[in-house]
Amino acid sequence: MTKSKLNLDTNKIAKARELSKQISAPVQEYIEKNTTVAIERTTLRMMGADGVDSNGVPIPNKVVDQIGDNLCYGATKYYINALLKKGLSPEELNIEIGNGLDITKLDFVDFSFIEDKAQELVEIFASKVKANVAFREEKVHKYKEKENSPLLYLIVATGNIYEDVKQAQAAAKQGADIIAVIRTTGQSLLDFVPYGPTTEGFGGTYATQENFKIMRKALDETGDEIGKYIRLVNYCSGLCMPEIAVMGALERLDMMLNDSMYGILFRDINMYRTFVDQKFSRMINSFAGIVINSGEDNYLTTSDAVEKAYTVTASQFINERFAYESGLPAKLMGLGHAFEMNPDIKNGFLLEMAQAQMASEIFPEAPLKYMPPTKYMTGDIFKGLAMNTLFNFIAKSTNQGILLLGMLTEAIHTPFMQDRFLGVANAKYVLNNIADFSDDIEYKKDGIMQTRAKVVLDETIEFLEEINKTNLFNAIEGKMFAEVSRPKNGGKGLEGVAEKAEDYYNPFYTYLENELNIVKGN
Amino acid sequence: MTKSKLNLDTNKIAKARELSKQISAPVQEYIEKNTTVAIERTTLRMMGADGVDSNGVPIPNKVVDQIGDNLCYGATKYYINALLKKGLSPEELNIEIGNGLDITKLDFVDFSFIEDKAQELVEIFASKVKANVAFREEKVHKYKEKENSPLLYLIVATGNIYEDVKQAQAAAKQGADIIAVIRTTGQSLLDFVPYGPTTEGFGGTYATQENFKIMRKALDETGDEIGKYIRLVNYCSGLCMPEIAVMGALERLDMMLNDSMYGILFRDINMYRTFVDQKFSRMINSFAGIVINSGEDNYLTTSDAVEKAYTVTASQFINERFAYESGLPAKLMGLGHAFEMNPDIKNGFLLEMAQAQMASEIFPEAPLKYMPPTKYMTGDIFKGLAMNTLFNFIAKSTNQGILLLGMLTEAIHTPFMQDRFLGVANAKYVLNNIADFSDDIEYKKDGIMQTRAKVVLDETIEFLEEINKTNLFNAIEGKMFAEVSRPKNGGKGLEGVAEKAEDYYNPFYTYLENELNIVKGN
Amino acid sequence: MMIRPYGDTLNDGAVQLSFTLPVAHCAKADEAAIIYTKKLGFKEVEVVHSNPLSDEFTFFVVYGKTDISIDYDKVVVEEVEKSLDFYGVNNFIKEHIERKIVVVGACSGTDAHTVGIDAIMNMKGFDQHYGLERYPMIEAYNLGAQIPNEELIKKAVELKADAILISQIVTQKEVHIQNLTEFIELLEAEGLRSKMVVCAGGPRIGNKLALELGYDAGFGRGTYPENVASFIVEKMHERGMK
Amino acid sequence: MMIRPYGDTLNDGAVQLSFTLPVAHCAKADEAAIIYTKKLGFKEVEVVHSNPLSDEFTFFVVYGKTDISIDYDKVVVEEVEKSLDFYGVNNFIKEHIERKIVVVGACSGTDAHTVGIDAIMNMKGFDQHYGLERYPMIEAYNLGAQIPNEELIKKAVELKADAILISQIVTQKEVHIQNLTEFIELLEAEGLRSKMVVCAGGPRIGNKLALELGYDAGFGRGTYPENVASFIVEKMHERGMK
Ligand code: B12
Ligand code: B12
Ligand SMILES: Cc1ncc(COP(=O)(O)O)c(C=O)c1O
Ligand SMILES: Cc1ncc(COP(=O)(O)O)c(C=O)c1O
Repeated sequence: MTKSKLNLDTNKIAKARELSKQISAPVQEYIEKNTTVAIERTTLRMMGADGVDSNGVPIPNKVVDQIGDNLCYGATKYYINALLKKGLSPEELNIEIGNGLDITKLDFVDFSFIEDKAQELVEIFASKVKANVAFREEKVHKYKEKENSPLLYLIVATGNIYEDVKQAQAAAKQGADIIAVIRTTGQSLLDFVPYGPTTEGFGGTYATQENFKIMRKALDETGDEIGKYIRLVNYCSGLCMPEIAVMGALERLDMMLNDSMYGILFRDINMYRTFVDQKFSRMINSFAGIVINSGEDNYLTTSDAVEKAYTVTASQFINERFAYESGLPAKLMGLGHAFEMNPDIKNGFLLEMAQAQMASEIFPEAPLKYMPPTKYMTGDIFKGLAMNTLFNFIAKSTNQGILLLGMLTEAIHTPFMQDRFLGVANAKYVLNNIADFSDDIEYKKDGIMQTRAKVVLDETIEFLEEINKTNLFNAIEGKMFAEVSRPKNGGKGLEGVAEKAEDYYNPFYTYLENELNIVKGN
Repeated sequence: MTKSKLNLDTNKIAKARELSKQISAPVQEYIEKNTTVAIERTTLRMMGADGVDSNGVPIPNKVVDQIGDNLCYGATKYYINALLKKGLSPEELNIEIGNGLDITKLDFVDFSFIEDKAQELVEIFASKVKANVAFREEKVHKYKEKENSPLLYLIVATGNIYEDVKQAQAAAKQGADIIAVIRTTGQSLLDFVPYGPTTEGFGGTYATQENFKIMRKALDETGDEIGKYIRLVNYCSGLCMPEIAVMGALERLDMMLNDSMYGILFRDINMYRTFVDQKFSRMINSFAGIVINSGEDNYLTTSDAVEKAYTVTASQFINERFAYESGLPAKLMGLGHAFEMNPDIKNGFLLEMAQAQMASEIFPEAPLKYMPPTKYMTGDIFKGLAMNTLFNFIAKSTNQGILLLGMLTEAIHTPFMQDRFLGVANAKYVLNNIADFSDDIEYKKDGIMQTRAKVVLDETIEFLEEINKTNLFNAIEGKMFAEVSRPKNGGKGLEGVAEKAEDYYNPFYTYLENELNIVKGN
Repeated sequence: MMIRPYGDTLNDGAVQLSFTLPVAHCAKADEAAIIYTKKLGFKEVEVVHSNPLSDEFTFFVVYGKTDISIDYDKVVVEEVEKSLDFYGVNNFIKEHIERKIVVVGACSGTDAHTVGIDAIMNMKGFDQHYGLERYPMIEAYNLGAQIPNEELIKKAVELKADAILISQIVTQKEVHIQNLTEFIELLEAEGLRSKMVVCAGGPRIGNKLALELGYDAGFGRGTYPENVASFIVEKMHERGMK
Repeated sequence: MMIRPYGDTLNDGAVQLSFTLPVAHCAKADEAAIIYTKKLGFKEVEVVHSNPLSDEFTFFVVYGKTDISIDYDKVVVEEVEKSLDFYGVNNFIKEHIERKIVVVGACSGTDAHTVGIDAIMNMKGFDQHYGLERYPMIEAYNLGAQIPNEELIKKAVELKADAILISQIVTQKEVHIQNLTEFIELLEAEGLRSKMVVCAGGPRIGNKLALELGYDAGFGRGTYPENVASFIVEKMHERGMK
């Protein structure tokens, strides 16, 4: 980071952080007391539960269904008990379960055997993930100098994983550093993760472990060919946050869309469910060295970007806090924001620049994820290209970390191959042409940009204070975010939450808490 | 002008101005001693000589041909003598000349009659031009607030004046402030001005007085319709500099391409001829309140814009000096420069911005004419649009006066109507979106931009010193400009220069010298 | 009047195209792009730019001219008339229908884009044009997004809707056509089609398409609430719905 | 192999177009743009953007899909082979022609664009590729721009040229075709055609066009000096010019 351009009051920043901490406290308390079907399915996957039965129901879902009301004890002991009792490997056990075995019907072995086996499975899991982390670190280090700064992020979204591969490899060759496979419409509302390679989807491709594997392999190949480590992104939002996170950890994804409140606000998922799920998902991401991407840009697709800029900043603080509580270091926090102001605003560029610079000064270590114009994009692809050009300008000159490339056809269709190319070409031109612009200028004292940042920060603090006063649950219900009200007991997935029993058992959760030095009840 | 961003040494700027003055001195000396066929034809036109004979030869050319070697006495007295002797109006006399009358064959009336008549004709001419100036001032004042800043300048170039009108009116409605009718290929090499409305040309439309009139009328109409004064531009470069200038003065053009050395360097017109002609053309432009546009951009179409940036700045100083010598005030000096660096240069944007800002700080009152990228434009219209976007960005943030809009199809064809529209739309978006950016930033002390400007200014001074040492004529011959050598007695049009006789008579020239307070032999 | 594209001269037929071909970038690929564009009916074709997108794909920017023209006088546009404004609509209802009308709207199927239907229905409206909720003579129910067709029909019946508004934004792989068709079929199956004015809308929805699919009208980009409101009330009046 | 454009699925035939129609901006104009694009052979046509350019002209951005395809295997490209480099050319001349060859170049007619011909001929060359003047086995004369055809031929005869290079940059209203044709006719009239290798070049000049006009080859955008040099020397050798 270069020295401050905005001259923000550091006490105010500290104040906002303190407020976020207070805001998250009651939520953390709730989280610690509860588990969910998703968390248990995740734990099952960590042990090796996988595959589907003849009706296509995933094994982890079957097991959780079998466990039913006993979920409060955690799924681990049931699965391990079955492994021991049956003397099977996880792969073998999965087949049995698929064929109808109800593992809750088995007698329990002595708990110490379960603990020993758990120990062994935790280690197997941990070593796989650690190997992935090590592999990534080596490649990133090796190919470092070819990376763009910010990293260029492109999406593919054909619905067909094999078409996605073609598009992704082409995108990588064109200069992308990061490929995100957009998920099909509505997957976040599924309370299971589909299985195997998939070739149909609307507006995106199913997130499945097999699809992850296929794309990972393809990008590794292309990466080695062009001498670059190509990062792979998917989404662990929705009803399967931790489950998809663990699939990503196992298949060496590098980034995950993962916001602490996105599902609540934008997918109408129950807030309790989301809060509990998001923590475990972030613990997994943290352990796997996966950069999370938060979804502040979504606020601006429905709210005005000038008026409601403070909701973005406030959400960044809240996301940061929840991330810390999950043991996630700042360097893995791809906090989001977006260039979404009406292009007709006089001095809109200055307001956008102030906002982007503010994020960069408040979260200096976070690889900020900067989203391109979408809402004000129209069928006028030429205007759109100009907007993308200024967006790239701001991204570079405010030191963003992750640059989602704007598509000139944003208002028309999911990207064509050529659209993506034009996006990369534009970014590369701008990034290189203005490389050191940021270092070469200063912002005028109390000018438009400094004033704007100050105002937004003040509004943010005011907003956080209000939230803190009513508490976060009430604030969400009270329509304080994104202009929607989400009733506490409304939305999808509340039935999947279970209060933990006294002797709830989840050695994976505990292992991660220890590894990540998460202090409970703070 | 806001305060200096570049922190340029004002002594150096003064030094460069002093050098330019020294450089121009011997040239002025030459200019004062000579007249040209173009100057005499211009004077004839001021008196009313116009029209063509049955072979299409313009009357002013016929008269000058008749005068032949006696040109050193000036054409005025011959034409006025004929008016008096024949008792005809100019219109009637033109017809006679067209029909074969040789006015040099007439006996001379008493010179005092000629002087009286000259007095009368000068006043008729002056009052027409003054009426034009007053008209323009009133309209500009009335419609001021709708103008863009910088003024948006668009070209039309169909070759057919009637098509040009359509395109120009559309362009004005789209938001252009200025319309330039590009001249047909090669007109600068004609030693006469074609007559009447024209419908054929390559890469542009003939500059004729009738075409001026047609376009002026059309733009006035559209202007009144949309509540804006639309400025009209044409070219008085080439072998007819002053002649076209006077046509522009009479038809109320508002700007003229008019460089002191362009014809020499880029059209291989003889240097003596050009220097003599340019002075009178600029006197006329000055009197008519016409903003001149100099052609520094042309250097960069053949030389590298980074390496030879100083030639642009040097030429600006020289053009300024020659303009002052012609009585032209700074506010009419549309000194030129261009955004022509290779788009692949790292930090190219900073170098361009430094150059543009430098021009703006050195010539604070001049309405600088900023030319868009042309040389590095390719068939990749999307890349081209991005380059134009950054170009517009610099134009606004360095306070340029006249913005020639970039065309995304620059490398392909002369503009389509839609290309022009896209150019305006892009400029309007950028100008509004970054409106006060310039005021909101400062340049880092001794940063890339400040250093670059300093270096270019130093190189400029060095270059001017060299020119001054060898003198301008030798410098041009010696290939010091634009990487071409132009021999002193080479190029077109030298035969049209005549040394003035002791009793050379040109009351129009004298009138303008007085009106413009031009001090001779300084 | 026969018309064709205009570059800088009337009827020059100049058009800009860009596309990708599934071939490697080379001189042969450029030639293929020229031949291809000629096959589309262009002449004086110029590949002004081409570059590889990968080893198997090349992108082209092409300019060409064409003699193909159409008769503008024969173009028929089934444009929805934009007759009444906010006040006009309310007065029209008072005068001709003599009761409040009920309008139910949703973004249906798996489509989660609420902004469009909100622009039409919400109180605050869109671009300084009030939404239907603000119309005193309209009872407007905005069901939001991702509403299955069955549910939408159920709700409409429950609320005694006079008109149903359906928004469809995602059109990839023609998903909107499927969904809009299914809706109309369901409605007809239940014998409700003739009892309600049914409109579709979205940035890729045209009136023509909507009519083809069996809707009363379709509304594309840039629609204002009063556009659809006028249509509904006039249609109701025309049909004698009271 | 049959090919057609690719958007995001093989053979989807997706193409972007933009053009202006000489009609006022209105719904009918949009419809006309759709009909027009369909007449060009597109389906699923969408006018994604339109706006007025004046009271009489409207600009459209259109996306469409087409079934039209071409057979890539049948595409023949008369590409000039780019065989030799700077050293190769000089050695080839030494070995096969055994004397220095003379090349005269100009940007002819009223065309004043020197940069292209300079890039090919001048010492310093272009993009780190030496120009012909630097070739030890080539005597290169660059006559500059705006050279009338007669003068060019006269000079070529005077200098005993083995090859003539003509650059044409301005192509508006096909002025380059006129000029290039006139040159070849003059050359033939003087009985010189067969005695010289004659090449044309410029950003809008293709090999195909040049061959049609009676030239030995044409060179487009991105040509390097060695490309034309190799062509000349191989052609001379082929013709047995010594
Ligand atoms: C905002 C937005 C989102 C937001 C939506 C938030 C919300 N609450 O609505 C979020 C981020 C959630 C989102 C998600 C997705 N989106 Co989205 N999104 C957009 C975006 C940027 C703007 C849409 C918008 O708000 N427009 C403004 C409104 C006012 O315009 P409008 O909808 O056209 O409505 C007007 C008219 O059409 C008309 N109208 C509309 N409906 C109706 C109905 C009636 C009856 C009438 C009379 C009129 C009418 O009146 C309105 C006012 O004039 C567009 C791109 C763009 N710039 O258009 C992409 C876009 C629509 N999204 C797209 C996609 C693919 C998705 C996803 C599927 C991506 C993914 N895989 O995750 C998801 C999933 C959503 C789902 N399940 O449907 C694609 C659709 C491609 C296509 N043609 O199929 C687009 C075009 C982006 C792209 N290029 O890929 N998106
Ligand atoms: C620089 C330039 C000028 C300069 C020229 C300076 C000079 N000394 O050459 C100036 C400012 C003087 C100028 C003037 C005009 N120009 Co001009 N100019 C350009 C510009 C910006 C770049 C051309 C260039 O230098 N390219 C770089 C060189 C290296 O590329 P190249 O010429 O293509 O050459 C390469 C190949 O084509 C090939 N090649 C070329 N010739 C030959 C010959 C042989 C034998 C071989 C083997 C190869 C070969 O090899 C070269 C290296 O790879 C273009 C726009 C653009 N970006 O292309 C417009 C452009 C060419 N100009 C144009 C016009 C219309 C004009 C004017 C007529 C405008 C006017 N009315 O005033 C005038 C008049 C000129 C005249 N009488 O011809 C139009 C032409 C439109 C058309 N297709 O007809 C263009 C496209 C701009 C536009 N969109 O309007 N121009
Ligand atoms: C954090 C986050 N998660 C998920 C998504 C989209 O995924 P889905 O449609 O599956 O909810 C987004 C999209 O913008 C997002 O920002
Ligand atoms: C000063 C000046 N005059 C004239 C021209 C062009 O006109 P012509 O081709 O008639 O010389 C230019 C073009 O760039 C110019 O800069």
